[in-house]
Amino acid sequence: MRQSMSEPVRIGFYICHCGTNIAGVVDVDRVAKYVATLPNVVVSRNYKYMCSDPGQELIQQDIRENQLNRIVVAACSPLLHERTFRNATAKAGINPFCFQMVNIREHDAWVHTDKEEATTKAIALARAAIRRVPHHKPLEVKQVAVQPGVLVVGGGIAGIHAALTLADGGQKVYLVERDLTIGGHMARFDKTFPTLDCAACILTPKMSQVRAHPNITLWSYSEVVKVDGYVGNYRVTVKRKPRYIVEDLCTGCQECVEACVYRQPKFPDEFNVGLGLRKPVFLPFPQAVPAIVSIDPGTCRVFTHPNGCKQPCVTACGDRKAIDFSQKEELVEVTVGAVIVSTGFQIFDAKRVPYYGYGVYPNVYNALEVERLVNASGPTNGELVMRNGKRPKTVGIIHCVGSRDENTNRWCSRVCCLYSLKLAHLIKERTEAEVWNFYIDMRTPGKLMEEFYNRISGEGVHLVRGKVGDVYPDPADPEGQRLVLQAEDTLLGRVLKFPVDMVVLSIGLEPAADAQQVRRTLNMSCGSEGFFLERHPKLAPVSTCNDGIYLAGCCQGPKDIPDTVAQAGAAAAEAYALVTRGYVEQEPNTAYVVEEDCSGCKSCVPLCPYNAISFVEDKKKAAINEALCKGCGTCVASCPSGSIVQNLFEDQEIFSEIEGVLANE
Amino acid sequence: MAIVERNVTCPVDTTLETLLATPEGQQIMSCLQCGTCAGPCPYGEHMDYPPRQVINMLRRGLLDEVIASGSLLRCVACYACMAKCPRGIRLTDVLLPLVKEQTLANLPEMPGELQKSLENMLRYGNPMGESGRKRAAWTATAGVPVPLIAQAGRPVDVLWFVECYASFYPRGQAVSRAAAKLFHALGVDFAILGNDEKCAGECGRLTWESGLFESLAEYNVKVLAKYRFHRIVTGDSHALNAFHRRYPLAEHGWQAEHTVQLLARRLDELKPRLTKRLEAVVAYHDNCCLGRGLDCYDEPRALLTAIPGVKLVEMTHNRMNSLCCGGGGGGMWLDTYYKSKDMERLSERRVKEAVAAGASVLAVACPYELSRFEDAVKTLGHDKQMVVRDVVELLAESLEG
Amino acid sequence: MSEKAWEPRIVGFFCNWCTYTAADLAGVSRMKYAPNVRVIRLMCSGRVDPQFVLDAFARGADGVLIGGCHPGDCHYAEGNYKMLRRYHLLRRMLGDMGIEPERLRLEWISAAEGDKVKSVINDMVAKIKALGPLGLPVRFQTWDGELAADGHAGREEVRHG
Amino acid sequence: MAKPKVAFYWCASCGGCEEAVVDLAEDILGVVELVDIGFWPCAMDFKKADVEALPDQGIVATLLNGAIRTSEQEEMARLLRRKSQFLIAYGSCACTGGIPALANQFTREALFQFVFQDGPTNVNEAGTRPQPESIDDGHALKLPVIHEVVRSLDQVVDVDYYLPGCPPTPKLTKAAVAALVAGNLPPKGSTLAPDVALCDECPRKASKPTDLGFVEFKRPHQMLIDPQTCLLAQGIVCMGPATRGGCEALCIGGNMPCTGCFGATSRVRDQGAKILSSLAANVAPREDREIAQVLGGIPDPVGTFYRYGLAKSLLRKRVPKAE
Repeated sequence: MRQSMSEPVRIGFYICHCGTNIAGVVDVDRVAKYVATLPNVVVSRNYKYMCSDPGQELIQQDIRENQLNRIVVAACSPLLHERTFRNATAKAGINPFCFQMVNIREHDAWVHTDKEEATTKAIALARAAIRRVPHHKPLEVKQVAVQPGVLVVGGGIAGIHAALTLADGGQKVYLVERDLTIGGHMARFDKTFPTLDCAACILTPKMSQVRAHPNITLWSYSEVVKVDGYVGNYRVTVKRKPRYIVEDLCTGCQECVEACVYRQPKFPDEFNVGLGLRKPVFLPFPQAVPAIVSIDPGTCRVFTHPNGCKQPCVTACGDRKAIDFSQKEELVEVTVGAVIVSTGFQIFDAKRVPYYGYGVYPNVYNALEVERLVNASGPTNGELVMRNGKRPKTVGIIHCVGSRDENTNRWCSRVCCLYSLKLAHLIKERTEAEVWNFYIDMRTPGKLMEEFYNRISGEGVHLVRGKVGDVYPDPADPEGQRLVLQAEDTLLGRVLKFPVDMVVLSIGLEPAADAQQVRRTLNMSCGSEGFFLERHPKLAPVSTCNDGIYLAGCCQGPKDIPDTVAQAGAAAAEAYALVTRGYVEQEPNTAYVVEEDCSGCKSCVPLCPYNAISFVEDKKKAAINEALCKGCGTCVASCPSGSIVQNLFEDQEIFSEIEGVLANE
Repeated sequence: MAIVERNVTCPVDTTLETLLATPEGQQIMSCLQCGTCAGPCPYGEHMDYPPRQVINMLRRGLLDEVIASGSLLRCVACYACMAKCPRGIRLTDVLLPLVKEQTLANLPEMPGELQKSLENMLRYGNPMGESGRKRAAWTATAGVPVPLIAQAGRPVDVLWFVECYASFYPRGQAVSRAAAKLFHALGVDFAILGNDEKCAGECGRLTWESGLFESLAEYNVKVLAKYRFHRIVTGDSHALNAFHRRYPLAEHGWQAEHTVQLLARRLDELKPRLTKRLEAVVAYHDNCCLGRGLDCYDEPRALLTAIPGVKLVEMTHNRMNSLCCGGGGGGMWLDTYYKSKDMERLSERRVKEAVAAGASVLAVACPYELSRFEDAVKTLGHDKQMVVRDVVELLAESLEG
Repeated sequence: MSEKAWEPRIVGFFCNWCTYTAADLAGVSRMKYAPNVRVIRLMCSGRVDPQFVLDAFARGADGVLIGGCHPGDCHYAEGNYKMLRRYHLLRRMLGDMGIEPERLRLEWISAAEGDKVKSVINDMVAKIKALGPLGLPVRFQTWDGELAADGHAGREEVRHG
Repeated sequence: MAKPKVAFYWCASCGGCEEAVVDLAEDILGVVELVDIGFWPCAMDFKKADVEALPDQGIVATLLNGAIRTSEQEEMARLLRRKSQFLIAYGSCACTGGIPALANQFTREALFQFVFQDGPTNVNEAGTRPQPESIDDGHALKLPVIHEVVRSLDQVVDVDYYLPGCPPTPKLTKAAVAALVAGNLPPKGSTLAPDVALCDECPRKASKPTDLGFVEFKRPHQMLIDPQTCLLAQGIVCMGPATRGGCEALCIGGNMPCTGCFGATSRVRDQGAKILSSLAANVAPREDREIAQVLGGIPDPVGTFYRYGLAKSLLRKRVPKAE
């Protein structure tokens, strides 16, 4: 056996009760007594909370008093506490990698009910670890340098706040935004609950700061297409899509817009969710950042018309020469130490609930459209008029559209009840209409939110507990404009018909359309609903399973603006801590080729996704660059002559585990 | 949005007492009392206890009040509540029929029409009380041969389950003749059970009389198992619904589909032969069992638009939001009862929508609807401007020669 | 060992990033599933050496369950594909050796799919129960009964693979 | 002083290993000078009784070739073990079961059925099978019992050294004898061949690419094999990467792939599993259907990967179908 340690193996075994979490199902005493009978075991104990200070001290004391050189702890998942116990063993003077953890909580006590079976399983898993640890060898943690600079993907309020926080701390930030302007969904809102302050008033100054900040490089209308490398050293490729305007030369004067051959705006305006019109050359909205125009090749005559266009825009631009119809997509590369993902959400498509008539009846709107309609900078200058030009006298707001429903999205989007109340207030304020809110449960947790609910309900908004089941044109309305909302008022237990002029659908939030693509590019995980998965919901809420990649905002799950900003700050702090520390510790689970054993067959070389394995010509053997190896072990499993070894996962260690879980003792 | 789970898994002897212990019952416990079920219920406003409340009363052990109220006699088993339920609760499949069965059992006197049809089904195997020996009589005037499977002496591709209305009721027979003509035109290898067939029992199982259903289903399964065929095809959406939900199809390796599904699968062959122009504005009525029950919306529309001269229009309530004709769940035999309670006939509500949509033809794909809608068209005085036709009839009419 | 009815023994090789985490999630969610699987944690399903699978069978496993990230989602880019390819040939070889291929199962279970851990394990346990025990150690013992019992002293030193 | 005694014996084998000893040619004279041959039934007239008459450990070394598949072979193996100081498993069959162990893919009954009845050249209407004991013309006759399982030598008796190969090369044999005579032996249980895979000494090593990505596997009869290029690079399954060197790449020299007769290195528990892992991992496609198609080019994985090693493989023998 290679490098076998000469001293005899002395194992200490500890099984944790975890209160009653484990001890309630697993007979911890029996496990400890059994383990005590196994070879090499010197100490075998059970204790209430192994992860507590006294628990850790227990181990340390045993190490000192009984000359233990291997420690096995049976408790929760190693993904939770392996580090805790490694540190504890290291403090008592033995190498932290002479430790092995047995997962009898998540993988046993919590998932089984039969005590006998759970105890048998715990014994088998413990035995595997006891057989494994004699093969453990002392290993060293490696430090890898972290590059400065942070990439922030997504320029909504989350990305803006994270970028500014980092930049103010002196970090170089690259902010990538897929749209023409930063600002995200918040830029489209009118007022924000619960304080009813104007969204633009609080957001646009921050957008301007981004533009002006010397530490921030903003790449708008761009997408991250590739991320290579690892924590501290991410090589990022960003695709800059052509907007046919030279960014540095455009002054945002909009004289080209004025000069366009289309005298009047003609095309649906994306920023106003199709409720307004724009020209082919346009500024998304007055406070857009960057404050430069863009040309839409889908509508501009230069691209769409066989005979082209006289291009009066170019003339109007004159010497500034900012218009470039030949602009091509461009790739830029940058290396950063950390990445913050703040790619946001998309709204639920109300057409997926066909019986609410969205897209069928013109007087049915989704909530984002109404945000624009009540917004002073919106397509109607804040005048709430419907597509038929009329002011509604009665409005029905349906909560939970597409939410809490197995047919669509199962989750509660958290913000809809509150924004529905806000819209009810704004609609009443602007039109004095009667407003009916139909809700299932009124969910208004959080600071000042219940007060907000009280305030709005006191303003005379009708709150009906019951979800609308049918929307159809009122047969009594000769113009066919009015709609009937049929719903059970569940507090009355009666099905009622509510004729209204306008219907507002409070749609939920869902993962952005490109979430899966972003997830793959950054090697993250998703929950089953498609939002990015945090490493731990409580203990690592902005981290991901991929070190150095952090989450902020609604890409991680629906949340309101205060929570989004708080989370963005947390993500910025995590990234800042990583980048300023300057190094990361790497788990020593890398593989190495045993040179005298290797035949140089080269089978392993193409298997490494990180090109860590090379064939050394002068020796005619393979070699692994440990700095590049990430420790997956694929080459080890594939080496036909068994000449590659993975630290922490040596063949012998795993064979011992197999033996242990299957032994009949 | 579709009712994906079709097969009902709780045991056949499930009662209101044992329901909560079944998988379907566990879903009932997850009801969030949103009331989405009551909104689209066609008679919801006439119920003292709409579906949401039935659920809560069940959970609180107060169902006796619901049963005594008679609310569930107004349920027409249209799946409108179940299709929209955000928790996927099997209201129409499981809960409501059990409550309705108890409601009927506790009535001092059963509504006469319903009583009669029940007896007929038990005695004659059809609700009209016709002699079982006349079941295949319509084939004599079919114009094309309609083989009996017992006489075929070989496996056939399609076992055509004709069902009661399409066998005995004159308008239904016309639809059967049209279907036979289309099958011949397409060279479908089919046969019928003839006089051996009995009512599939859908209304029983799924709405109010489980014992009767068991005996009819058991009988039919036994008869079907004697023969070899690839698929069961029926024009009766209610029968099809019963097959999918409660007949042991998988056990016997049987498939079941609607006539319009079969025809739509072979539309490429059929289309070139639809040569006669019909010049009609057609509104298609999604019947509950085929639409919400079995998620089949596009096939009948594809067939209709294949007919030259047909312009398809949609009524306000269409597809999964369709309105029931009022015939399901025993409603077929409760018209007098509903009238006595001063409730609008649902068929009339529906015909008004078809007229409003500007239709000259109201197309259907369920044998109950022909009689119900034709009646409503006359009552409302629209018989000059609109007719009711089965999709199959329209196709046969357009068929060359 | 108790006199209880035979219960299958399944060895699980779960990748650290997806399936092992999913099993943790199943635990945190307090899902209940059959206790027959003993999980061995590896960093990647690509680390699963076919020797581990054969060794598990030879030591008495009735089934082996390998869990990795979904295709395209591997934490190490494509370790799971390497396992997928091995799995194809390994299953065929096991079949040729008279071991029902269903005894070896490869499942893609992402970190979010705690419920899939539960359903896969329950399903696999049910299927292996239907197949019955594989019991290679007992077979080896039975086979070696044909050797003469006398003479050779160092019997336990005799190597069987 | 008497010269040390050595013995040669064969069990289930083809005789090739005996030839290999003879292949030492004039060098065998050197061997004979150093040692006395105490038992070599293939070449000289010895009887079992001669061996039984020797004191225990009276033979310095026995080179035993062939697998163990009958009661007679087992009995002889035990006898020679007792009489020898060193028992050396000589050749692939003794080391790992060899070609005879491929019989472990079948039950004994299935083999009997074919060999004595169903085989196309058989005429055996009475269905006669060999009987361990029978009376013929008043004489009691005994035949060895054929075992259900074919075994390597060390699965029956304790083995001191392994000298693999089908057959072992003269060079390795000579080196082993020399070490034996000189008392210069490695630790017990060692294999007397290099512990590095064959590629190390393969003359075609340089022609192997570093980006294998199999899109097709071929068998030698399906193509004209380039005599210079690595066989794996040509899509031919070569066991070289998973097989000990020491054979001087003789098969490769004959333009045929290595079939694995030297067995795995000491670090590997199952040679077949290892080459399977390496080859499969290097298959190019990612989709199930295409992967299956490429791997379909290896129609008989057991026969290919365990040609000499089935007895010592982790699974040992095909699991018979439940009755």
